[in-house]
Amino acid sequence: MTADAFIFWFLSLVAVMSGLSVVMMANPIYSALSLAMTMVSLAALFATMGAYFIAGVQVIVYAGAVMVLFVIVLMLFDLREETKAFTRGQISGAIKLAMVGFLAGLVVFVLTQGVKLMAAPDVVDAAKLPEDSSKALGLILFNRHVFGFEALGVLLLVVAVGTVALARSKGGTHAKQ
Amino acid sequence: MNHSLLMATLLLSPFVGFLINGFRYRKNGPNLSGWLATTAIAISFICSVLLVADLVGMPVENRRIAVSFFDWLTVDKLKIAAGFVVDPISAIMILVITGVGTLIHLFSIGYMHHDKGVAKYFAYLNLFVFNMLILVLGDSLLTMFVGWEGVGLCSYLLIGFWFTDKDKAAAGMKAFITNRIGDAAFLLGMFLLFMTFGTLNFHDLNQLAPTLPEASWLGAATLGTLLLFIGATGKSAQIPLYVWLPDAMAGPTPVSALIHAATMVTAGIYMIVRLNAMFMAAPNTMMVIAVIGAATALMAASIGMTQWDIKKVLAYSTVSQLGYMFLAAGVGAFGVAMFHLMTHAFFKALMFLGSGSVIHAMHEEQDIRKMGGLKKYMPITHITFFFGWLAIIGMPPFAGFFSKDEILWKAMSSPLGHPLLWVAGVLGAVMTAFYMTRLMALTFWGKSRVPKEVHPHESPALMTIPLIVLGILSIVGGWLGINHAISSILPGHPANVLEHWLGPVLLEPSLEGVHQSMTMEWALMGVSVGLAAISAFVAYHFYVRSPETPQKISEALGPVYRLVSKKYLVDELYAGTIINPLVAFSRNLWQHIDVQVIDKTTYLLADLMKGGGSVVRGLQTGNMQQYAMYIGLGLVAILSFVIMR
Amino acid sequence: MPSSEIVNQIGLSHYLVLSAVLFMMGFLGVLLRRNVLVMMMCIELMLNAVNLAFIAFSKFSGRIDGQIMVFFVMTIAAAEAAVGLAIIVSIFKRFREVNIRFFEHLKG
Amino acid sequence: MGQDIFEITINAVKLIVIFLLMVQAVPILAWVERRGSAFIQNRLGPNRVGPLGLMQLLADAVKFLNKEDFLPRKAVRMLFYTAPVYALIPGVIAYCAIPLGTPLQIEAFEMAGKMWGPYTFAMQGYEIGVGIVFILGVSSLAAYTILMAGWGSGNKYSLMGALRASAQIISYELALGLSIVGVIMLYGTFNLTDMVLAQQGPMTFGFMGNQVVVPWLPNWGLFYQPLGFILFFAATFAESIRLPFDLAEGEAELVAGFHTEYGGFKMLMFFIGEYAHMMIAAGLVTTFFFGGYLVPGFTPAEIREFVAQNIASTPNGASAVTSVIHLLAYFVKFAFFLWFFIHVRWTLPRFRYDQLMDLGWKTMLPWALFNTILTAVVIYVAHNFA
Repeated sequence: MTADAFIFWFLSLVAVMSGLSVVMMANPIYSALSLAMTMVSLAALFATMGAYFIAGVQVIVYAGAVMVLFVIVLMLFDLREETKAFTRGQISGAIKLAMVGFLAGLVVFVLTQGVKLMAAPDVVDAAKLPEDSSKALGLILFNRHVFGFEALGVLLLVVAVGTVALARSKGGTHAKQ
Repeated sequence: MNHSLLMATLLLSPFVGFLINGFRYRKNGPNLSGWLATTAIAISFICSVLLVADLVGMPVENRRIAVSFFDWLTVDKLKIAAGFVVDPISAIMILVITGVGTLIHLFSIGYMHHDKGVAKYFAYLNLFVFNMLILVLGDSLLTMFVGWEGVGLCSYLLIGFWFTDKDKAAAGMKAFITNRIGDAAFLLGMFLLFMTFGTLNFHDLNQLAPTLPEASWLGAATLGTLLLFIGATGKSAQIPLYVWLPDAMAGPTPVSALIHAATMVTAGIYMIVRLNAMFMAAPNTMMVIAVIGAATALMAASIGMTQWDIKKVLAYSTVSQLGYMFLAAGVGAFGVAMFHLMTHAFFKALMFLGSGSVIHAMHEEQDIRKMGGLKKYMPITHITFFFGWLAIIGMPPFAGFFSKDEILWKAMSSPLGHPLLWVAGVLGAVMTAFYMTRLMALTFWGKSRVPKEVHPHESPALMTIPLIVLGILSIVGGWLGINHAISSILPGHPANVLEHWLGPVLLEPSLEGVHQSMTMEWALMGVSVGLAAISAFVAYHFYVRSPETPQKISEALGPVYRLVSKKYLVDELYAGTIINPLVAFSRNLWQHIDVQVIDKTTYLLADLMKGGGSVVRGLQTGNMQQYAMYIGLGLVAILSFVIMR
Repeated sequence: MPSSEIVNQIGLSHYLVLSAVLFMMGFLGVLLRRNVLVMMMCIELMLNAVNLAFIAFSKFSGRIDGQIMVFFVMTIAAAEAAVGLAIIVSIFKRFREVNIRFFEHLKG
Repeated sequence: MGQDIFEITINAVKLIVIFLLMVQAVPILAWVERRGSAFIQNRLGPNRVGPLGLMQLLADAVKFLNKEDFLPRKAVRMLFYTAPVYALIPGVIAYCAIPLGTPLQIEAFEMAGKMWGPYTFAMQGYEIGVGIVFILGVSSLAAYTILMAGWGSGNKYSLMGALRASAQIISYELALGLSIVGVIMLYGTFNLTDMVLAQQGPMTFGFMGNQVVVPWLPNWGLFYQPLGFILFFAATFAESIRLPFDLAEGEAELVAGFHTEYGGFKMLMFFIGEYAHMMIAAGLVTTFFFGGYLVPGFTPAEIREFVAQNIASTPNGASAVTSVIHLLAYFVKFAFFLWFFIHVRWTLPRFRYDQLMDLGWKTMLPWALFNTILTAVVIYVAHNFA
């Protein structure tokens, strides 16, 4: 069991367990926190794959801001233990479960078989990617994908304005009178 | 004056009169619209007189004024121009139409004075005259057909003038539909003629008509002319399609006078005279025409004797006189038919207007049983009516005698004629004399049966002047066509003006082979006049001296009398055989096919759509998780498909 | 013990399988959970799984584009979360409860 | 983690020492704060227990230990109890990433019959390639402790306090991050050690092609990034919810903010967490702008060579002494900033919440952006018009 393998298996176990608890937890706050946990573990996984900047961003942006947003909203709603966490309808539930299971099986089957073709060259290429790929990311992001970057800026602006308008529209402390 | 200008004013002045009255029919008062319409027709009368004067001046062989305004229709071989022709035949017609028309317009100013829609009435009258002129002046069958239809329309409008009254509206509808049936046959005839002869122009048709008469019934000329004749029976109210004329009396009396006595009904005869060469080429059709003419004369006269409504009696008399004209045309005496047409126009218009003034005086009372002894109250109407009566029963000096006797003589003597036809003619004449005298007796002579509250008075000057003019015409009219026999005994041997006028234009059966003995003519004339005089006296005796005798006779005859008085139940016959089955057939056609078959299928389609819609609607629950599940299922399906392949 | 090669040799397929598993869990959460907020979170989880796959591909195929895509996905996810939460807040104000049933009122 | 047992143990021991150092530092800092604030307010402060009141904090610790462990009725048990524990973790993890001194080189030596190869021990918790990103990430997780504590204690006011504090942290994280961007552009690396080494010797920088040397100034980041320094320093105050940004637990309005319901040892944990954040802030400031563990004006090589001549001749001894010297240098700067942090609390009035937010979003953020752009332009001009 090499160190890397151990790290990978440990982190993926954490990710899977917290992912499961996101779905299974009755109390939404716990599921939110477990989701934060998943994100941090994923960030660690990213770090193992050399994407340090993305890992940092993941933690700062995703775990640090988006999840905090969720937690704030949850706390504002003061949602406690949910008695009926899952939607009604046994049959539809069963169908959904079966469907997702089958889908997962299919995808995994495809991945394990198909990717084998991909697997071969990866060992060779691994070296090509620099140990810390943040610099490469920055270069390409601001050269080839600068338009995308600006578009994202605009998108975020639009979202900010939209969210404020939406939140203020109906009732509440800052509602338009 | 150049002819096209004259022709244009002749045609357009009634049309302009129609437009003015038509568009201002609410605003124009009775006097304004009346005098406007009358002047319009008077202008046409003047133009036609000028045209005829020019015509007379022309050399005999090509007496023909043809004017063409614009090319109306040019389709492949068919080239129709809006061409109008005045030749000896149409000259008589336009003079009669505009002349009598003007008098009738004058009369109706007085007669229709109290009516609400007077302007509308005069607009229709003007439109009618305009269409009649087109019919008469048209140089091709198609232009004539335009007038033919226009006239039909106007007769419908005028008969149903007081359309608020259901029966009058129904009468208008009946007239229009029966005419339409006739027109259909007319159209078929036109198609057939065009197909075989390639043209519809009268002049060309007469040239192209086969010289040797066709023997078979299915020859082009015979069949074509037969169909045209059926059209004519519709318009001129002969045996199969005459039912609309008696009901047409529902219209105002001047209308009956103008349309149902003088002009429209004569259109059929004019058409036959126009295409005389074509008809001569079809002896079978001529025989049919003669027989139907005689039969109609007899039948109508018999019904006439049993009618109590003054206008109904006159209507049946018109039908029978038209029968005489067809009889004349049938035996090839086209000239005499035109002559009788002219004289009939005068005295029948006179009698209709006379009855109009009587009705006007009796405050819309039309039943002669409630009249009698009006001589004292309405002297002018009585005298003019008296002259008309003498004319119609055929007393020698009057117009009727000359034209009717000529017809009877031609029926006997013409190569196409037949003694039987003459017998029918004489019988008709006897009956005509009887019912006309009966009418005169019951309305003017004898005791007055006028109900107390009614005070008959003489009509105003406006109405009596036309009566007087027509009275003079019905006396003088006859002298235009004195035949040889009579002219030989008269001082100065006056020539047969009409004979010379129409002769060159008409193709009459050649008389070489037939021996025309004068004595025979005189004998027949004596017989017919004598019989007519006797029946007149009998009728006088019945209805003036002893009014109860006709009562006894009618009971004695019993069923026969009732049958005749019910117009031989012809209306009921038609209703039973044609109308009711047709209506029944169309009703169940509607009931079963339309409702059951067509509607049901469309509803089926609609239901299918709705059903399909509701099935799909089930998917739209709004539950987002269900949508997510469908996405998942779709994904699974695609993936498994991709993998399995 | 599973064959040593699979356990020790961490290849692309390992990451992809992990991402698939996480994705399916998120999808299941979306399908089953009644609380809309948790559904939103499950969507975030699915997006994270996708990010993982991107990074894995970027590492194992030696091209940097994967990471750029992650960058974009993250921004979009943040934007989506913000708007989603705004909607949920307005729904909460209206119905005092936040579960999927009330979103049916938005049905056309 | 290290090739063999020896290295791993040394690293483990290093981690524990740093952790204990931090935890022990807290009482001292508390003492300094209480004495300092007392002197500012013209009073003596604690001087009964032990010489100059040093033992006062020990007494407080004992007091906190035996306070009643109280759970509010509407509290969410799990969150209420985990919040204080979680308060400490991000602080410690972040601090270990800050380089405290020059790495210690140990020659290969023989012990217990086995040859132990040469080692170099970095004078910091662990060597992280992307130092700054790591520290920022970890510190942004601090918001969770506040929210958990606030909502966990079931008290409406504490929830209000928690929401305000977390909003404040997130907003100022933005300003913090952007102000650091200037520094990153300057040194061109995320790694903290490289940044420190880049600040060696006298102030030298290439400008318009020629090398300019300013002998009398140390080569500190402060002089290259003055605006960056101001922004960063102000933002750290907000990050650690220290006055003048401590509105979250402003006594007048929200009693003690998110940790109102906490007493006893749990309160102590929060206290330590707060001080840990302060230490990280001080450490980062020294590393970015004041040359980290460098002795101003001298490069580590010079010092090592000086030590080798006259203090300790053996290589191990020399690197040990240089490490100690650099450790001391770092410690002086670090202590100074801590002192500064504490005494700012008693000098500046508290911001109102909307002023706080406006300051964060409407002044610091624009200035940070301006600073970033300015640095970019200057660097571009300096390099390209050589």
